[in-house]
Amino acid sequence: MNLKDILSPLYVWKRAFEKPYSINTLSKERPGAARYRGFHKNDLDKCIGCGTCAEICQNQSIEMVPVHSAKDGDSGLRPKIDYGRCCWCALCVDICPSGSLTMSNSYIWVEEGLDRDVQETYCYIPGADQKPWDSEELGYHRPEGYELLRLERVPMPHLPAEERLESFVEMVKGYSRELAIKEADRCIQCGICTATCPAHMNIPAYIKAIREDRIAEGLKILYETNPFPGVCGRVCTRRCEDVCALSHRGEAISIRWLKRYLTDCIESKDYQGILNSEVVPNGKNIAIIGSGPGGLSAAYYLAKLGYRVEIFEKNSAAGGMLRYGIPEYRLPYASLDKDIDYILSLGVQIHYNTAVGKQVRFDDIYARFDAVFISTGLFEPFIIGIKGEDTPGVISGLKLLDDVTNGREVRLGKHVIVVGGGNVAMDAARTAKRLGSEVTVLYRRRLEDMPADREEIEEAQEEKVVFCCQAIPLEIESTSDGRLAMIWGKAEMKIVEGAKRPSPVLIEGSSERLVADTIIAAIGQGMNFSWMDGEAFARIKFGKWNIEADRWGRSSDQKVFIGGDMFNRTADAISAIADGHRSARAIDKLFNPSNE
Amino acid sequence: METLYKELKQYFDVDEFSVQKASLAFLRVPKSQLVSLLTHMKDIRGYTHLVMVTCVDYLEQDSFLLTYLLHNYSTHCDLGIQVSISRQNPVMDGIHHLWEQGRVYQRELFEMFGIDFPGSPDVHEPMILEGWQGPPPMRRDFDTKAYSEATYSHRPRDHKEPEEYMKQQLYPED
Amino acid sequence: MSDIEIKDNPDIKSELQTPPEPGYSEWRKDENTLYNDGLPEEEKDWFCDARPQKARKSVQVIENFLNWARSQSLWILAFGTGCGAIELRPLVTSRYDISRLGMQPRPTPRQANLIMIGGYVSIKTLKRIVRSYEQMQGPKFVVAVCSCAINGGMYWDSYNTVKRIDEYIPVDVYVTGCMPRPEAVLAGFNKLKELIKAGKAEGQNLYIERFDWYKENQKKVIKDWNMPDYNW
Amino acid sequence: MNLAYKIFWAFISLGVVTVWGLTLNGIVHKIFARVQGRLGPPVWQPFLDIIKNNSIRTAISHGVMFYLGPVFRIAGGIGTYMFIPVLFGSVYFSNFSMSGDVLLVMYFIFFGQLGMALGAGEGGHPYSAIAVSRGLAQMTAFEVPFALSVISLALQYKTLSITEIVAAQQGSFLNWTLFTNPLAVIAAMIAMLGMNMYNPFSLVIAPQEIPIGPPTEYQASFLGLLATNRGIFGGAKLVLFMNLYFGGATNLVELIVKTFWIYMLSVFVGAAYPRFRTEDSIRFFLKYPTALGIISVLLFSL
Repeated sequence: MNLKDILSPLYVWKRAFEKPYSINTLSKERPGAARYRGFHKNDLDKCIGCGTCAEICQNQSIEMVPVHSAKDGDSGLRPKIDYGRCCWCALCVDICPSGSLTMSNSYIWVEEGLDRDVQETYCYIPGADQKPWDSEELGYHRPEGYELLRLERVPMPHLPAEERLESFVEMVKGYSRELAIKEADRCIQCGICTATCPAHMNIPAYIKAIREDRIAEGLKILYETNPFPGVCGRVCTRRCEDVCALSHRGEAISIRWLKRYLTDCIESKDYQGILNSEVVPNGKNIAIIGSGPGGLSAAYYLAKLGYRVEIFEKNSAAGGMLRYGIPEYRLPYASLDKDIDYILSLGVQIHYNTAVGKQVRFDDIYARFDAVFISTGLFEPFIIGIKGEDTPGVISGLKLLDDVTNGREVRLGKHVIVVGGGNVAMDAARTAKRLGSEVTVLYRRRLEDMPADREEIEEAQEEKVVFCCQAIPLEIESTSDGRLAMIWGKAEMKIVEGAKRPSPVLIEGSSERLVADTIIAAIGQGMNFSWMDGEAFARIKFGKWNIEADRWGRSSDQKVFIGGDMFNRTADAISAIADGHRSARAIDKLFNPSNE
Repeated sequence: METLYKELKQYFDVDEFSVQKASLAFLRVPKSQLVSLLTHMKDIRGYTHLVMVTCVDYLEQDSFLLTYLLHNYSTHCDLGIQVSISRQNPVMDGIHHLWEQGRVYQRELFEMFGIDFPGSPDVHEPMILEGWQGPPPMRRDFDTKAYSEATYSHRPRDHKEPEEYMKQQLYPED
Repeated sequence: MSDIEIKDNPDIKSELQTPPEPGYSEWRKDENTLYNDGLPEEEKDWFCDARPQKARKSVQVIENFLNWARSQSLWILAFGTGCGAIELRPLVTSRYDISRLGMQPRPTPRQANLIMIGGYVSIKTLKRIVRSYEQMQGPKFVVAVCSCAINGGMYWDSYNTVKRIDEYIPVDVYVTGCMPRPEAVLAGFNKLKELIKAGKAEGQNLYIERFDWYKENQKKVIKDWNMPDYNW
Repeated sequence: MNLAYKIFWAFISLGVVTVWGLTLNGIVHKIFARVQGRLGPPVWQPFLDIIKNNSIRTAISHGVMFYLGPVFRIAGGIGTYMFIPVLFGSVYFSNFSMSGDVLLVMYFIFFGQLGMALGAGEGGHPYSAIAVSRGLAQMTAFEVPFALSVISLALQYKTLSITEIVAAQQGSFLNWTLFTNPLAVIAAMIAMLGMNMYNPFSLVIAPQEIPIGPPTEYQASFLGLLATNRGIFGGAKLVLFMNLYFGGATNLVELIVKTFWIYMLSVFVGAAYPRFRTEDSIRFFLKYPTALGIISVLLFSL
């Protein structure tokens, strides 16, 4: 011990003359760092109420509570956060599929506790309940490049455009087991899609089944609500994917392809064993007019309930629009037959080539059966309504597709014009392309307004179909060399009061001319009422366009039910299937009011 | 480590030898030979430090796996000696005579897993869980969430699953 | 959808559904005596068995002045009860220097006015908290920080921590956070000072008023009750 | 001056020294805080604490001796102060100074500590007992150099009256004991470090180890009384040291300046050094300061 050791501690005194370390926090609050994880903020408009935040929360501090009513793609629920549970780990922010949940950099929240239930005061719905930090810019947001979700879809193997033009071979190859599990693994199991699906298929459940490789169970789940999984796995309009929670920041789950994967995995001979549908006949007879997806789906569920079902089909094969309206490269007949065969295997009788009104009278059917389900679909093409439309060489899209299906010879010529922008127009255009023609599509509005599937349009473009948009057909005239000339005018888009989308208005004086061998009109189709006569129909109320019915498909006559395209406005397969299922239950209710 | 295992093999029924890294290995020994092996390790092999005693509950195999982790200060090697004991009759010989701190581990194991160490001082005294009346909480068949919900008061939760809520709202009849 | 599912464990459930023991108010012999049933027979004489009485306030003007003095001189019981206690260290050290507010850590409950519950409270800690709280001389205040003290926080499904501390002692001010930053704790202390000045921080009398209820709750979770019912 | 008048002025001066002692406490806390890089509590914090402690609504007593402990303590403080002439030459601030009062004062310094020891022991808390035994051991140790220093002074000035000791130092500052008898002053100042219980001799109240020391069981107005005594007793000690070694004071300003700087010695050391253990501090007091005291006694007795 020397003097230095004794004196050196006194060195500390120099600090007394320096500035103190203390910070002046007592007068004003210090903001958190720019990326501080403070109290939550939620953009209520962006939020879709998928509940993923509540699901990932390790402390169960988030609960979903109703804020407004549910609509498609938005459950109306919003997260309510309990700050008696939260540990600010920000997993909820990181995983939020819509990116609406963020954090402010506020961190001070003090409540007195003696005279109230503090557990209630420390809960709030970010966004809905006003809080001082709602307007704060800074705070934790999910950093760029850091992603808990997998936003990219597992790519689906396709045939290249050149190859697929050569034949009607199915162009989508389907997922392998690895790819399907990988894709199913992206699903966050929120179930937002279930409400949007017309058939309300239990999508999260069967995706979970795929992920866990329980194929048979997945098929069972599919058949609960949809007897056409093979078909829907290929050509469904998949509105579920439009509302998929993942689609807000990335690509939606390929729900359609996953469904297809499930049915592809199982051979049709194994269906009976897996689905195990023991039918106990109950002695009631049901007639179904039309063997489209609506009719067959009703037949399936009725047959499962023990009804004896007879179907009257005017064509020589079942499937309706599925068979005659969808080209083979999208829906191979083998897969369609696989689904139909299973339905027919339940003992459903089908009378081919039996058109009601011609071969059989509706009144007889009405008298013979306990209930009738009508789903004849829309097979009457709309006309464009221009001069020269009745010229030979102008055909409808449906006719083209029908001819191709029936194997009739079709001569389209070198150049084909397709008028319209819907799925039928795309199918017609691409079918024509496969038959070796050059195809131009005329459409009244812009490309982005086309009602056809985006995917269809893109694939058509890949196949070198020419799109000519904002083109209003004016006249069709024959040319001297026996070809057809389409006169059309340029349109401009005008926003009209009250209309949902801008409407095309012809630019006066503009007139162009396009020569083709065949013109295909595919601007939609309507219903054919011609066969509906007789006593039974006299008792049924008709509306302006179709038979009046409630949402269960019950017409004004309690024995008659309708469904399919002639009933719903969406006119797609899955809606028809949903109608069939719904009406089947309504019919069952008629005989067993206590059920349900 | 390999040579150590080979040497030990001559005297004890050790098996399931696994090397995690150059200085860490695990081996399994029958219940009856554990104390003698530990004594051997401590007195002859230089593994003088008892790092910890832990337990894993293998509910499916109906057994507890005890791990005694030893450290050798001269070679800086760790050796985990594992012993599997029955879940139905969880009794083990104490090692408090070898290492004084073994007492604490044994008390903890008794409290958390219900493994008895006859003769270990204070082994039945409560240590962390004063006044605990339920089954040993670290056993896997003890459901901590259910216990917590029944014992303590939580704020009532009113959580709605989006799927069911949308069904209620949009298509209640279907 | 939930991955965490309540397992059906009939053993535990039947065990837990045993009828509740009679409430504290039913046990007591008369109005003014404590039951002190947890104490061994020979120790019963060591402790006072009179029930605590509500403290009287003085005249309003004087009381206001005294409340101001109390708010300017808060002595904290330096008892780290959970992870939130770590935030007390920066508060008393140079950077935040809580002594500016007239607050200082006090190592003995007898001299402290303020107990800070720093987060999760296990049963073993709860026993010490109750004991310390009762040894403090009134008016005494409780500040509970962290989520855990409000509704269980991270320990929401733990078997050995209480979920809400206000069932066991009256809490004047809560600060949420996991853990709250020192500024947030400071805000909590400032709020407490306001409450004291406004004469609202009467947790001590509330505790006496609802004594039976608090005791019942405490004894429900503290199974080995081996201390006097009120720690004078 | 009649007795009533004297008592009246004694109380006035008691009030002054209480306020000054507490203010000094506040200032010292502020200085400590600055050395530690903090801003520190306001200077009036000790007053607030006393008001707060006296406003506590409940108080626990452990018996008569427990109750009397703080009373003894403050009696010791007041007793010490009452026999010290505060201002030299002032009729108002001379308290009850008389011949031989230095012995009385030394007795009272001890008296307070003993009273505290009895009261704290009654509290029944083990920490009190530990702290009291440590405190008494340390006090016995620092009392040796202090007593030697006072004996040296008595030999030097041939008197046991503080007033006379102060009177002998008047004239020039070179007449202060500090310069006439430096060894005794050094021994006494080191003893004062122990008396004020700042570091390195703070083991009596070691806050984390034996919480707060003897008053660990004291609360409410008991604690308020003890805190008041810190003002009185602290002030009295400073005035005593000023009188004995630094020439006393003739007016209040001089008193304030001198006592402040005397106190600053404790602070200067206390802010810098860590704490001694009991045996270390006893060994320390019985070594260097005691040796210095003995030498100074020998010098003046020859």
